[in-house]
Amino acid sequence: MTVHTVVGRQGLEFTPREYLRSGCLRAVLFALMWWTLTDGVMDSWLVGTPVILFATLASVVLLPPFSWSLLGLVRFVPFFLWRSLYGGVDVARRALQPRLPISPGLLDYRWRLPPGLPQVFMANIVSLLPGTLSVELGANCLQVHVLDERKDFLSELEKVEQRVAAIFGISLPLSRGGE
Amino acid sequence: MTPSDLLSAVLLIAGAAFFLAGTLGLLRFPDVYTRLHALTKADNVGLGLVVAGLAMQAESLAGAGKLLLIWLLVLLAGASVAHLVAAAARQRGIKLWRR
Amino acid sequence: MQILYFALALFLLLNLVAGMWRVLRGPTAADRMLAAQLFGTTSVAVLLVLAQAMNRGALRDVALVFALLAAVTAVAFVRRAWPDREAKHDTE
Amino acid sequence: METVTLLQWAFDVVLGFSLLWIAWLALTSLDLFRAIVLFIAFGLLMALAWVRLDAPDVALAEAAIGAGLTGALLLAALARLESNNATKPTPEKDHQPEAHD
Repeated sequence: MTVHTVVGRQGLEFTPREYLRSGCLRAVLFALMWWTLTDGVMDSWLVGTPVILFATLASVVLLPPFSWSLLGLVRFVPFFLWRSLYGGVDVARRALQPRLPISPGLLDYRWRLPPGLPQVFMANIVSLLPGTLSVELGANCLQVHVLDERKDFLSELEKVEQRVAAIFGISLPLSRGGE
Repeated sequence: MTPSDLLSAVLLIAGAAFFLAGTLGLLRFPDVYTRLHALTKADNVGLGLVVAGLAMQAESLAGAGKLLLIWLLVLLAGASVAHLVAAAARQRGIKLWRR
Repeated sequence: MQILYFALALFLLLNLVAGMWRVLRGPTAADRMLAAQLFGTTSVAVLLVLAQAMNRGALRDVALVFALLAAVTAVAFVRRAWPDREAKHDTE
Repeated sequence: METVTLLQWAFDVVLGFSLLWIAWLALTSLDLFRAIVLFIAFGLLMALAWVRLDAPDVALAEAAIGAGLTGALLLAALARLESNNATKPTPEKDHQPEAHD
């Protein structure tokens, strides 16, 4: 991954400039959302403008700006769509077969992502990907329930973690080597 | 029937098939965890395909955007709920089904 | 196209009714709640299809509310209404 | 056009009968938790019925209040009820008969 913008941002203070930048970005996002929700009716902006301003304010207070990368996000979308489609096909195939070919199990995946938003994001994504369901979000492990424990899930999870890290502009140790 | 109509019909029918698979999974799978798998994945893909099929027929860009927004919301809610239920089930000591 | 929409809505509704079996059988409280979750997602799909078929844009807003509220009930369930009563349910 | 009316009719019939069925199950259920889940399911189907009756505004209210808010409130009420039952040494059958009358 070559997309990390700034590494190790978490926990650092943000400058007012950065607050302003992410506030503007979020306002645009909320405006877009309002536009879709109201089917682009012109009159609705009388109510919409204050709502967007309030939503932006609330979101900046509740979720301080974090570093992310557009390239990582753009690359993530097709990956996610493809993998989740595959996940649906996989689970449908298992449900439709009379023999019910599943052998569930639990496994612990050691985090390389920093705590906070990246971990929560990954836990949610994992539940939508083929054969995996996040059970417990621990301090240093993610407990994952797998539908078929004979498959190699570690490399799959590592791939997902790489992609998630790319969205948040974080660089991970490339391979875990001998732990 | 125009080609785009045909494609959207195919998407809609494929989506319905995933819904059927999700329901079958919910009925047939042996424990809470495996049922969660079936429910979140199959239903979200099914709804995604239905949304894609309908978005092709949408009159305006905003209409298609709203469909996409609904799908994203269901996706987010589904994933979080799956995680919450799984974590709660684990805490309450519901055992894994093993073959 | 109209025929397809209504056929699809009917199919999804039947799907939903089939999910009732899980509500009735359980065995744990979580299983019943999962069925309610299935109802939520499926009726969102039914509403979106009906919105197109009946040409009522307002139904998409109803679908939006459905999507939100399914999550609300599920969270209320996990946080509040699921004490350790499984012993009772497992023996059903 | 003929098939469309037939399908609409079938949809409405299935919807109506499942509503009655779920309502009956919810009323006669001995397990309170099951009754609540059935109530939520009833609310969702009722909203669909309002939609078929061409009243999306009522459907919106039914979904938000009927299935969503009341469902969550009932779940919270059940939790309170059970924790009361657990702390007080009142007999178990206290809440069983209440369920069906």
